[in-house]
Amino acid sequence: MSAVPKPGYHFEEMQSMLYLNGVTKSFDGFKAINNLSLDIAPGELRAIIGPNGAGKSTMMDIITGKTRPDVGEVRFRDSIDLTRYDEAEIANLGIGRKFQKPTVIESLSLWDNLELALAGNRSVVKALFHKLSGEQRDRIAEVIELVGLAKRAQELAGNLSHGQKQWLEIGMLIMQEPELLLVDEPAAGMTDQETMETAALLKEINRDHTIVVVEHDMDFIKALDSKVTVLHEGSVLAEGRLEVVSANPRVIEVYLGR
Amino acid sequence: MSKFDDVFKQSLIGRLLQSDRAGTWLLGALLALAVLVPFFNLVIPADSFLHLPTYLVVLMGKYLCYALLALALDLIWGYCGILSLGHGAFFALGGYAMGMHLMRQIGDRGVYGNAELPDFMVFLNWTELPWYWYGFDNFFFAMFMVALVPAALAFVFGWLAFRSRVTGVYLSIITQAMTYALLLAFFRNDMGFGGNNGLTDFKDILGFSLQSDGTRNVLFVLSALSVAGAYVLCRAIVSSKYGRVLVAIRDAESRTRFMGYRVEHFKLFVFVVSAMLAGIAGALYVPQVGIINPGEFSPVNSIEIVIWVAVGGRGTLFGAVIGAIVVNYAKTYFTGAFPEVWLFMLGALFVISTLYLPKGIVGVVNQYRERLAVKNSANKPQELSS
Amino acid sequence: MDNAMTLPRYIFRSALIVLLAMAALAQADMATDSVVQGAQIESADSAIEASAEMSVEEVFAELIAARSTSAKTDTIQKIANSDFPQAQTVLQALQEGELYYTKAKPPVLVFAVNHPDGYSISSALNGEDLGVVGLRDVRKVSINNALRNLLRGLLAEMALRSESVDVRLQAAKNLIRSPAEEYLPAIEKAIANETSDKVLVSLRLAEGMININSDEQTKRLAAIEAFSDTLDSDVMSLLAGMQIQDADGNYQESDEVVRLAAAEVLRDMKAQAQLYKIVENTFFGLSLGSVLLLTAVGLAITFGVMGVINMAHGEMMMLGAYTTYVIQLIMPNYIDYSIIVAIPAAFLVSGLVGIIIERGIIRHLYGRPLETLLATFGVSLILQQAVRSIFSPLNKSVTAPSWLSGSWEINGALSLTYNRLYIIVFSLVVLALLLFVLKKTFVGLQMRAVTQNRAMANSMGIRTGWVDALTFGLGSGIAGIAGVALSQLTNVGPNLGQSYIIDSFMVVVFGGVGNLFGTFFAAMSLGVANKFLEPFAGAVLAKIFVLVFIILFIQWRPRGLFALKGRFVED
Amino acid sequence: MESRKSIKTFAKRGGIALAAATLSLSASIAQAADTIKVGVLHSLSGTMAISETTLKDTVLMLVEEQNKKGGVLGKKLEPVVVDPASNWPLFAEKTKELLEKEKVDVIFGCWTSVSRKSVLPVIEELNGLLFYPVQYEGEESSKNVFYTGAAPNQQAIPAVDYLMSKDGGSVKRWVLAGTDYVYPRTTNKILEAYLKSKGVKSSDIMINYTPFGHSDWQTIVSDIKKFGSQGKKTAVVSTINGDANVPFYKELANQGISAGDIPVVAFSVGEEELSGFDTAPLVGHLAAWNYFMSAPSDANDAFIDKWLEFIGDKKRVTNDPMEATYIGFKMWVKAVEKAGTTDVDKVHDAIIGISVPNLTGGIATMLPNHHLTKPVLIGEIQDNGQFDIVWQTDGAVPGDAWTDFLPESAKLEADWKDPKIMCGNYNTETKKCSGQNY
Repeated sequence: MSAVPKPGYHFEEMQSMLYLNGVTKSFDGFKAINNLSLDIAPGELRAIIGPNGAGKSTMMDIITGKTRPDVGEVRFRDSIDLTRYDEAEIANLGIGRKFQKPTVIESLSLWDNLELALAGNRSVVKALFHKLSGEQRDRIAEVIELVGLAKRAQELAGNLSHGQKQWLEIGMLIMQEPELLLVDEPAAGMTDQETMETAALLKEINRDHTIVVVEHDMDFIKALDSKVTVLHEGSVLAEGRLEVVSANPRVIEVYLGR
Repeated sequence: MSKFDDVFKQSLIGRLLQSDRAGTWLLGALLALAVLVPFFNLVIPADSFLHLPTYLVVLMGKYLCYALLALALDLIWGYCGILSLGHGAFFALGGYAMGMHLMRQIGDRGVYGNAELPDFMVFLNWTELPWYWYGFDNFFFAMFMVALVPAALAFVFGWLAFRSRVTGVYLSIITQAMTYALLLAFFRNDMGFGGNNGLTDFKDILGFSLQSDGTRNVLFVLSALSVAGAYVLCRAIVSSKYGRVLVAIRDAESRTRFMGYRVEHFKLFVFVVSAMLAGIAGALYVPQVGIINPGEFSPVNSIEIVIWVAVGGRGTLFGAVIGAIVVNYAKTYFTGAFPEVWLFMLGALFVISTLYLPKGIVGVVNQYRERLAVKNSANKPQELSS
Repeated sequence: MDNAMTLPRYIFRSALIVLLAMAALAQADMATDSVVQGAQIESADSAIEASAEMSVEEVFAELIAARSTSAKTDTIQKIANSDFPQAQTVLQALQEGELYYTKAKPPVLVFAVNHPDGYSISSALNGEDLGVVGLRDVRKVSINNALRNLLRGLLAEMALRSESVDVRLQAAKNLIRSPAEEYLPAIEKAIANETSDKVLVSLRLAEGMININSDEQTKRLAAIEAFSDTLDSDVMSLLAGMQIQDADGNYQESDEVVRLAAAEVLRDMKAQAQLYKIVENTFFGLSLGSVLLLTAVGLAITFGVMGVINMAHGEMMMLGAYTTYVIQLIMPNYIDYSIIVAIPAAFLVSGLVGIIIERGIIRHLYGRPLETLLATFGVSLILQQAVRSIFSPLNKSVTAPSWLSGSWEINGALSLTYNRLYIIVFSLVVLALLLFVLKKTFVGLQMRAVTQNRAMANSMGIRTGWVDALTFGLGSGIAGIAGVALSQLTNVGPNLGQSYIIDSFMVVVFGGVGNLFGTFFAAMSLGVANKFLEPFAGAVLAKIFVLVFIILFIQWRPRGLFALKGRFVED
Repeated sequence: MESRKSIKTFAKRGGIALAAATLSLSASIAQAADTIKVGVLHSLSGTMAISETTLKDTVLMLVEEQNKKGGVLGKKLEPVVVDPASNWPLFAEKTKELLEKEKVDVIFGCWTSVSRKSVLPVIEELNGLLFYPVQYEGEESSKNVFYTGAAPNQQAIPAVDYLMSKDGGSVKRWVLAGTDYVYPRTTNKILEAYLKSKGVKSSDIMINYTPFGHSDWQTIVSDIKKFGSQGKKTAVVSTINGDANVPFYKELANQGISAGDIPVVAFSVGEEELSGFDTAPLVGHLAAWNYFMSAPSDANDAFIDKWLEFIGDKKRVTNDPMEATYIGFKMWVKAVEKAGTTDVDKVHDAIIGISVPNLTGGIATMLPNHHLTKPVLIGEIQDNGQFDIVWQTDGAVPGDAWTDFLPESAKLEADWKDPKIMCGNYNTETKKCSGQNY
């Protein structure tokens, strides 16, 4: 595991939770990310929108260590250079990621899914002789309540509906107790009603987590009522409150216009 | 009574088997065999029709070794999604370690009466024992090597492969390359492992003649107990949190990474454990069949192991054991009964089982049991509590 | 795939062109039009004084009676030196093992050629047809290698008078290999009025091979002089022989001057030979590579493109090989063309079987690649047993068409065998065709569409099921074609597939699954690597090294040589 | 309630399993029959099926013929065919099955040395009887095995003698090419020692080993070509096994090496293998066997006719291992009749010294070392897939279990008749048998 000490939430000493500067990544000549800069303040809830291929997922990949940028710096909590770590380390540093298409461990029960996500030592030996403590149980119960799946705790995750999987995955993120959550299109394939519930859920979580949400769904963004960044062709096109951004002619042209 | 009963229930095995009917069956059967087979073979007089001929003892012993091997594979394939097409290599290495010990046991009773060198070295004009044969005259060293050699290979191989995230077919194919390379290497007489003939003409182990029925039965019992032990071990592993991490890796590897688990470490550990089990299986196998040769490395053998597991039912442990025994029994029976056309039947068996029993034999049984359960639950629900 | 392709395509094209050129050259070299000789030699004055005191019948009787090698030797000499009209044909027949004698009393010398129910025989005296006899009704006039060499010389001497340049050339070459004093006059006469330079060179060598043993130093030095511009292995062998020292240090060649002269010539012969050795090795490597390519390219479709771990791939090749065998059975009199017919036939047979397998089994297993492994493994067992039951477990003999046998002698040190040459070209042609089908045809388009996004393709109204079957059929069919090529190199038997399946998988994986150019480069590089390792490491170790190399390479490039790049790979 | 249940079910299930096991086992017990059972242990599938299937048919033919004559000791012979599937451990398993379950009185089987080696412990423990019909590397003589194929001194050494002779082309330089397994290794060791004893310099011997089924011979053949062009007559002694031969000869032909230039004498290429070749380019290459289909003898003609009729295919051929099987079978029948029983020990004592006519017009005698006396024939390959016998030893050569050309085994001798020795590996120096029971 990484040597970096796990901090409490001393937001005030920290300028930015996540800081991207001049990041570029290209695949076979095609620039997925082009000189992208982004600054997420501690405790912030940030929505990122942009048409397909704007580089949203690639950005996520870079932050979580799945992809290395060609150039540019990616800093976590001011000091930590994320490009030097891999997924597992970054996760342990306190960055949780929810995938675009919900990925839960289908052949395990909801409870097990959450238990695996439960923050704590990730070593092989610990896993072999692991026993749940009382408060850990409570914690799991609490979260499963939070995502509203308590009744189905013992069912296989595979049996959940699309939307429920999304929630379970969010629940798993919370179990990891990250400081920063990257949430990729949580509302995809949800009914309007589910979408609203999800928005509420995220705002709830935002109380003590920093969150970056990527989403197309405008109603959802509205519901979040947060600062919005518009990506286009791998770089920031506009940034600000939704109403401001949506007034921006370029934005309208490349995105909202469609 | 009930006091002892509680003790049993508290014991690790008891706890493990609570939720594992099949496991209880299996262990019961294995222990029963461990008692009965020697009884029917040694105690019952040879002329009685209840007498169990020795060749069947050996045959069943062999099946159990295969069962152990299948168990080892199911642990990594069924629960961690690592499809090794080279598991025969670990089996063979364990076998060779044991074979080398048995070879040294022959001592000066070889045809050339050379105390130092095995016969095949003598008539190929080897003058002295190669260094890697040192120590194998010591039983405990040899047993140590039985587990260590496969483990070491698995560690190096796994460390490389998992670190650089070689997965899926790529992994399968390079495991195949591994066993193929070893096959070619062991075929070379210059390697000093007896080339194509391998190691054979074994005499005795720890002073007991390998030909005697007594030794045969002991080996059989050992095999049965090893399978039982291995089963309990694997069950313990897969029902721990670690086991669930394995499943997580199998179902959603990158998710598991993003949860902060060092996937490569988890894979490596289980891979090494599995290799050790395979090695032990090989070590038990050799004294019972009386020969170990490079043929065991052949990729086809490794593929067959996969087939045993698939036929039995992947990811159930129990199924691996069933599959190994069923397929090998089928093989023994067909090759005897229909020598001309048995390959048709075996081939058909594989095709059909993949098409119609995707979950293997165990899967079918479970479906049947579920249907039964549903029916029962209608009239007497309390039965289900067990 | 496309963006990683431009360079490979360029190299591949140029390689193809070069090889085609080589092949063309080979052809040209073979078909030298025969220069008709100016001065015809009338047989009368060339014929050496015949030992006319014996009649043909007597000599033939003597030949039949002769048992020991020496006895046979001088009877043969008699025939050769006689002016019997039959002399040449009889010796020819003897050389080719077609000279038999009947069990009748007295036995009759006959020519016998194979026939379904034994031999059809004709009199050696007057060539009259004596009908067909059983296998054991006639006995062969047996000869051994010593006699074969003698006959080669005698016949060559006669052949020197032939009209055709090729025949004369062959004769001269044969004389080089079995030199003997008594041919000298004939050779010198031939040199005197030979018109073709190629023949002349060989004749001079032949002359040299004889003169080298004369007792006049000048002649011998002249001979060595004649050797200076050849790399002929027999000449080298002879010169090397001179240099050999016996136990107490004196050389085989007593004459110091001659020996040194020989040593000189030998030295730069060897130097050149070294050079050609490298060329040869590369050729060997490429040809091994092309075999790998052929065996792998079909798998690159079924496994690489469709993701079916196709353990029955080897058996598809086996079917192709057996098809070749069957075709030859059907058209025994047109062996030379049978291969041409076999190629499409094999493609159809294997392709059809492939389609059946796909429709019957694999169709139900998409998305479960590992299950396909088990099912196809079962299929491979069934197919093996099937051919075993139909054709018996014995290997079948597939005759090599004449245009595929022999080798293209560039010079004494370097000669490229035709079958290898053709297989290299053939493998490249197959690859090219395959690429054309996949890239340029509508079917190919559909295939790629389906393999890349099944759902999308489906919604666009492509009949995915049909396309799957076709794709698998294509892959299998190509495996069948590979089988035709293999039938020219190795056993046609039930185990044929087994021995190639693993290598094929290695090649595909090494090259990068789903990328035909990867397969191409993997095959060629592995082939060449193997061949350059072999001289030092030996065949077995070389193979092991290559395998280990692949394992390590995959660590470095987990998706092979030409992995599909981009973020879509992961998903 | 729960707690009691667990152990109960445990016991209960154990019990049931126990019962099931008992039944399944006691079911499979064989009962004796009033026929004489003949076990046939040849691979019918896998890599060795190519060679071994024929021998299975041969045994079946001989059994059928014997039964027409009224069987042996008034009993009919009953063949029991099993398929060890070219899988060596399976050979041991099947032997156990034949001896313990089927209770056969004799086994004809095995081809490869390794299969014989894996059968050996079993057949000795259960005191069975195996007739092994294939030429092999020697260095063995088991009480329970009779070796009706050639020992090295009955094949390799005479072949070399021939090549050294004037008729053979007085060869001075030798390539010993073989597949890398025990038979070629041993044979080549023996030949190397023998050649050196004949004054051949080691610089004139090239030894090369290749893996099983080696298919790419380009490099090796071109090396042979180079080795052959050093001014001395060169020959290749090939112990290349089965599948590797076709590509080897094809490569020879394609690189223009004719029998005239560098003859190849093979010990594993017989009529059967040739039937899988395109023989045209091989004409003149040699093979050394103790039998050729072309051998001019009435016994042979009769045998061939019987075979062709039995197999119902005019194109099939006969070969040396078939003759060895034939001799072995005849000897066993004769011995059983002499002993008046199929009891292994009695048959064993009876069979030593028994003579039966072989198919090449000579007599084969079973020696006390369980090997045969055999003539050695050198044949040249003909374009019709037959061999033309160009040389043969005058009289039969006695098979030697322990070669005299390897220091360690020169000391040993096998004698199962002489009561003072009565073992397979009597050390003439220490004057005793080694611990090995064979």
